[in-house]
Amino acid sequence: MADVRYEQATKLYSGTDVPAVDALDLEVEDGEFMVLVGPSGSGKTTALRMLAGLEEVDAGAVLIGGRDVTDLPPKKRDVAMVFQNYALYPYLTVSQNIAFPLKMAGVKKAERERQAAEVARRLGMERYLGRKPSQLSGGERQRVAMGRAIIRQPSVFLMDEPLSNLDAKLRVQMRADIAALQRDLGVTTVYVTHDQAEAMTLGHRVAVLDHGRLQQVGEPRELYDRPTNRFVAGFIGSPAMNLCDVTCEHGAVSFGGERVELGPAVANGSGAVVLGLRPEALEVGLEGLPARVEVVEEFGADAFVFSSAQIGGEETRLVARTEARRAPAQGERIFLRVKPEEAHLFDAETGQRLGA
Amino acid sequence: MRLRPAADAGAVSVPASPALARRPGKRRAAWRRRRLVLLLMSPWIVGFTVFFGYPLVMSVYLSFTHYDLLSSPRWIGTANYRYLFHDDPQVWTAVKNTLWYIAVAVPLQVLFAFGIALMLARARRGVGIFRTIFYLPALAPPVAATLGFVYILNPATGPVNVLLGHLGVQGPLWFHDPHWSKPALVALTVWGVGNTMVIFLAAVLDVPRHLYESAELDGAGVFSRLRWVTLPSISPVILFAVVFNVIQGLQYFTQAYVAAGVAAGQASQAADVTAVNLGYPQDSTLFYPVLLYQHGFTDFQMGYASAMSVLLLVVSFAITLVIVLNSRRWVYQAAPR
Amino acid sequence: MSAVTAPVALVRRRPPASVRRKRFLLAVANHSLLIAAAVAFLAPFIFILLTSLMTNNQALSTSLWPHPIRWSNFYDVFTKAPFWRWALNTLQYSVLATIGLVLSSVPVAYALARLRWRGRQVSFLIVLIALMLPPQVTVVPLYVMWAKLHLVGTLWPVILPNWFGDAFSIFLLRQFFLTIPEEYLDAARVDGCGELRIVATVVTRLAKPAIAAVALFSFLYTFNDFFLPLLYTGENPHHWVLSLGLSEFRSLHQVQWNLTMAATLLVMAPVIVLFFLAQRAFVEGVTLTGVKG
Amino acid sequence: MKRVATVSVLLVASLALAACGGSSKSSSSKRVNLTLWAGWSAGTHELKAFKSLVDEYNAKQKKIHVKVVGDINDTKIVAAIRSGTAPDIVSSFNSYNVGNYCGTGAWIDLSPYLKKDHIDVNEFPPATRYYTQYGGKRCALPLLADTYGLYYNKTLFANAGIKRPPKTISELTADVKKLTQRSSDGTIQVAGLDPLIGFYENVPERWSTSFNVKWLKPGGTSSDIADDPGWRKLFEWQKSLVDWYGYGKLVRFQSGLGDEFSASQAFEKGKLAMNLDGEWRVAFIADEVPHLNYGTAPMPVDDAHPELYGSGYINGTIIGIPKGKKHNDEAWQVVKYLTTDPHFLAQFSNKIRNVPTTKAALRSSEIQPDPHFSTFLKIFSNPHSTTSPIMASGVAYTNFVQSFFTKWQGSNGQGLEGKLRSLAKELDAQVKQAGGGGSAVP
Repeated sequence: MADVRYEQATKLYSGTDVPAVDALDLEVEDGEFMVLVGPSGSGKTTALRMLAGLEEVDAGAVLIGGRDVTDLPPKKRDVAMVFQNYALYPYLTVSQNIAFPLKMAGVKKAERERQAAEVARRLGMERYLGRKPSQLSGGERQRVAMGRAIIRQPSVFLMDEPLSNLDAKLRVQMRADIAALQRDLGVTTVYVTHDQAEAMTLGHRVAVLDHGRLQQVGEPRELYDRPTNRFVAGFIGSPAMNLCDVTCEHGAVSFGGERVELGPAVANGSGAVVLGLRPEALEVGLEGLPARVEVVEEFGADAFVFSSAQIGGEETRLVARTEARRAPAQGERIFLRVKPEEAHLFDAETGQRLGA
Repeated sequence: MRLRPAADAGAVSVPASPALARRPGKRRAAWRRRRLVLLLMSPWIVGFTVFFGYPLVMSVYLSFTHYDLLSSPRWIGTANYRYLFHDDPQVWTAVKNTLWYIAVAVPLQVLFAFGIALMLARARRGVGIFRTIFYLPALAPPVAATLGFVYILNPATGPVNVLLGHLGVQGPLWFHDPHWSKPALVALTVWGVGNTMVIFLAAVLDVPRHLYESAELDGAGVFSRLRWVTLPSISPVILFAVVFNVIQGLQYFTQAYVAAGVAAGQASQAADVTAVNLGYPQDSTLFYPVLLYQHGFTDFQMGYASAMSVLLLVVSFAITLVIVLNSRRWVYQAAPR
Repeated sequence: MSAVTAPVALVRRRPPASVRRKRFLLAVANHSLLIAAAVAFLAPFIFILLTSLMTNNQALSTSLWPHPIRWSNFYDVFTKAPFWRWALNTLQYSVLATIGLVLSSVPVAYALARLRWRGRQVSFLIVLIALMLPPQVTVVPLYVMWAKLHLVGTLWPVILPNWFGDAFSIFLLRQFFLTIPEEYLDAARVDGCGELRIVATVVTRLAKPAIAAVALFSFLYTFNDFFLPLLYTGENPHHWVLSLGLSEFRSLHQVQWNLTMAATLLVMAPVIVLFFLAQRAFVEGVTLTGVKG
Repeated sequence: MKRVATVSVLLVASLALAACGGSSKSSSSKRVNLTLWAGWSAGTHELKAFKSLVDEYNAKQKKIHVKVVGDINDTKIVAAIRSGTAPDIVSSFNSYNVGNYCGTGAWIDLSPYLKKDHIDVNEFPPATRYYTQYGGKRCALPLLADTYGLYYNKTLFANAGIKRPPKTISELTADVKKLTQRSSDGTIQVAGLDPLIGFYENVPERWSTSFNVKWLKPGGTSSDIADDPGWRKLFEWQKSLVDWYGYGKLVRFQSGLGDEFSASQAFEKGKLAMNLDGEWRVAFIADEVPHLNYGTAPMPVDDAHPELYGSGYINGTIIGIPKGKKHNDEAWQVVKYLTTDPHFLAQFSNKIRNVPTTKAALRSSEIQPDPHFSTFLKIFSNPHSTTSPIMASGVAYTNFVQSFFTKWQGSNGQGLEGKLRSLAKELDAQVKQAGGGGSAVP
């Protein structure tokens, strides 16, 4: 059990000028489930591999349990990792795959087998111990990979998109299993995903990365409610937040003719800002910004209304959430009203959040 | 296939930013890694130095000396090269024979391999058996295969001429006729075309089906498909086969040596059998490596043989280079690697 | 495809007769050509076999069919020449060379395929060049070197170089190692494997087909090798290998074609048996050499 | 597990083999063990004969034990000396490489030993004296000699109505034509004589004596082959006879014949009415086809040189000591015995029917008379008999001539003069090159 700390950790691939991970500062508490999320190329996997020791750290440091592991080879870091493709050795049985780290650690065969069986029982895989990976389904392989990670009782679990090769339904189920397992074991876990929904449901805290830089780290609710910049705002939440370039005058913006009063953040301020509105911050009503419905996506109780409207003279797409039973029809003309208390404001230049 | 393209290439260049200053730990880790590479590479480093680099340099040095292995090499300047280019009556014959062999055998090998591979790819039944039959000769030890061919092509009693005789045709003298000895060797080579054939077959079967299907929809006939789909798709493999077989041709020795010795059939009590039989009949199978062997290892003119080696080195290099450079024009590259 | 279940038994539609005839004729033509070629390829083996069963006089006549059939030729071969001695020498050469070649080439190929270091590309290029150049280019100084070490006349000059990495094997193994997903190696690293152990266990296990192919090729090459054994053991019949013994079989032991062909078959037999035992590894290996050459 | 076991068994086996292959010397107390390489083949009676006589020597004295290894040719000897794996004593079937052996020092100079033991080199017949030295060094001694003559099948001669063997080339040509039998389609059934160079013992120098050829111009360094009329006659006569048969017919005939040193040898099988061969064939025939009705005679000679009749080509086995061995003194004792002991030479001559090579042995009463063999003894002592030139380039010198000859006999027969000119130039360049590229060894 240990905490994890990145201190100004930097990775620069040769032949490139832009660091893949740029001076990353991040602390993961002991026992915490930390999710690294970001689009592809954001550096999240590189950051994880730096922690594992699979990627050289060019500057800064990585600490596990207060110990500087920056230059230690992977085997000396006491971490376990689950890979996207599971990396199960095709020539070993399930039991041997699970027990592989113990074998590397020089544990006796009988003891290895006992522990592997124990782990398999915990994962509900006892029946498969003698099989080869090729005889397993995707979900079963995933479990074996988990088993191989937990058998050694490492101080940190590392998971690199472990669910991305599963189908949607299985993914949701495994998500819950992983969360439960982590809760039971209480092992510090760093989990990489590009799926923000997975991040939000799994992580105690979530770190959002983009272009190698840490954008924001915090609890899922915090990221959703108070995205620290325009990128996080756009990345977290599905469908994505509506981001509109608007002009602020005297603490209020003109939203397609509607005047929306904003809070103290921009009191009396003027200039170009980005107004961020989650779909639920837009109400379909009888008055407000006129828009034309393009598509309606129904999800049981809710529906998302994709429409286009004129804002500041430009055609802008807007998504609003509504009750499914009250959803308008395609091509219908609707009016959108903003809930000012739910609006986010970002600096047009820097993208930083304005106000609290 | 490369999994992490970004991870490719040499050492990390560290920009001079203070945040990226070198740390002692990193240097230690880098040294550890270099030591690992060195350890893993050590067999090759030793092997390359001792069995390749050193002899290559020595070859060049010895080529300027007179050396019979009994007394130390004596520097004689370019005399060996003068003899090589002006006086040695056999060198030109050997060069011509070698070039003839490459020019005839390589295209035939590619054609046969390709033809058989196409027929196999199209066959519905017995592909496994046919493939085995075509591959087996490639396995036959060259000495054994050559002995077999010399017997089968014996002008008087060999089965081929006997069968031809039944058809009313007088068969050629094969390994006893300077005009037929090289074609007989080429036949032996083509018989052993199995390796190339297997590679071609795999390549032909690897051509994506949808390419044929779309070509067919575009109205391409059998030959157009061959010309515009199959050939371009497997052109890298053809290039490989050509380069590989040319290299084999440049070092063609065993079959020529054995065939000449066995066909000449001169018994061991007459003079020095080996040297006098090399190239039989009438120097028609005297290939460059055979002549090099004769000068180096029956005459033990190590200096002169080294000069021949150096020439072979230059020519091999040049030929390979010419083929590879020209190949850009006709080899289809799937994607830059 | 329609998902609707067929209400009645499905009647497969036959293509019209003309199409069927054309297809049939094409198939017949293709197969006839194949069979003709196959007969031509098999004929030498058959003639060799027939001759090996003949008497002396028959082999020197124009008859093609042995009468009477003399199986004892195969026995006589062993009394005429030290065939066992040659076979044991060949085995020694093949086994020692193959073991050394695999042991030394695997780590080199791994370093070239999977580790990142300055000079890697150049090193690989040098391997390729070594692969391209005829052995005759370096043969003279090497002979001088072995002569100075007093090892000419033994098989060591042909065995020992194999213990220092073979260019072709390194090339082939590297091509295969490149296709191993990095995650297998990363997983082993995280699970506590050092790099050397990864090479020794994970890589060798994953690359078993390639290593089998390399070992097979090495066995085949050493078994068939003639030039180098001729050079180094030519004057010492005690160390002759099969190929060398066979080449001198006729002139040295004054034997006729029937025994020579029997000996020829005996030398061919091990490789052919090996091929049938390991056909898949052979074909996969050959294919591997051609891929991305 | 099973596979591991198999592999390790193979490994152990091959290591064991490698180990036992390496060491062969088990030198015991005081007796010196020497190895002697000889050309005689294990497939013939000759090696057995030699071994039994060497064993006799081994039994006679206690100091030296000689082990004989057969089936050695010059290629092996040269390679072994260069690579340092030569035995203590070597012998070669012929003198072709003496220029090389003496010139390079590959075989040590025996003159000091001869002097020390007061052996007069004139005890050896002149031809053998010539071909055992080069450049002032006598690096070899003769160990029985070979002479070449004509073997003829008396039965076939009688059938063709020929009374005696031919004495001149024109008689030979006429007899060949009479003796040759062909089948209806022109295939040769029995050849009067196979004149193709490269066939059995047919090499240029063995035919050359009959044409009174000169190898070298006065001074002894440059080739006379282009200017000497004897060579021209030889080439032209041989080519005309080949063309009479038809080159292709002859090759076809020849490729159906048995091997020279097998029981299917063509003369022994009656497929050749005449054959140029060495004296040893007498013993082979006695061994393999004792009832063959045949005769031996000197080779027919050029009609313009009837005085040559009775001569022939001489060469022979030579023996010497390779450079860089430890027991040279003991080796010399063996060489001395094998080359000068009259009893040994006579006995060995009787067994393999080679010509004894000391005057004492030639006169020895131990020599068993044999009418076939005595022909060769006469040829050996004929003053017109010749041998090959001893050149620095060794066997490569005569190989060049043979290689030229084989091309000539298959050619259209045109432009001999020019071809011989370039051959002479090539031979001279070769000698120069062999001497070190810069200076020809005199």
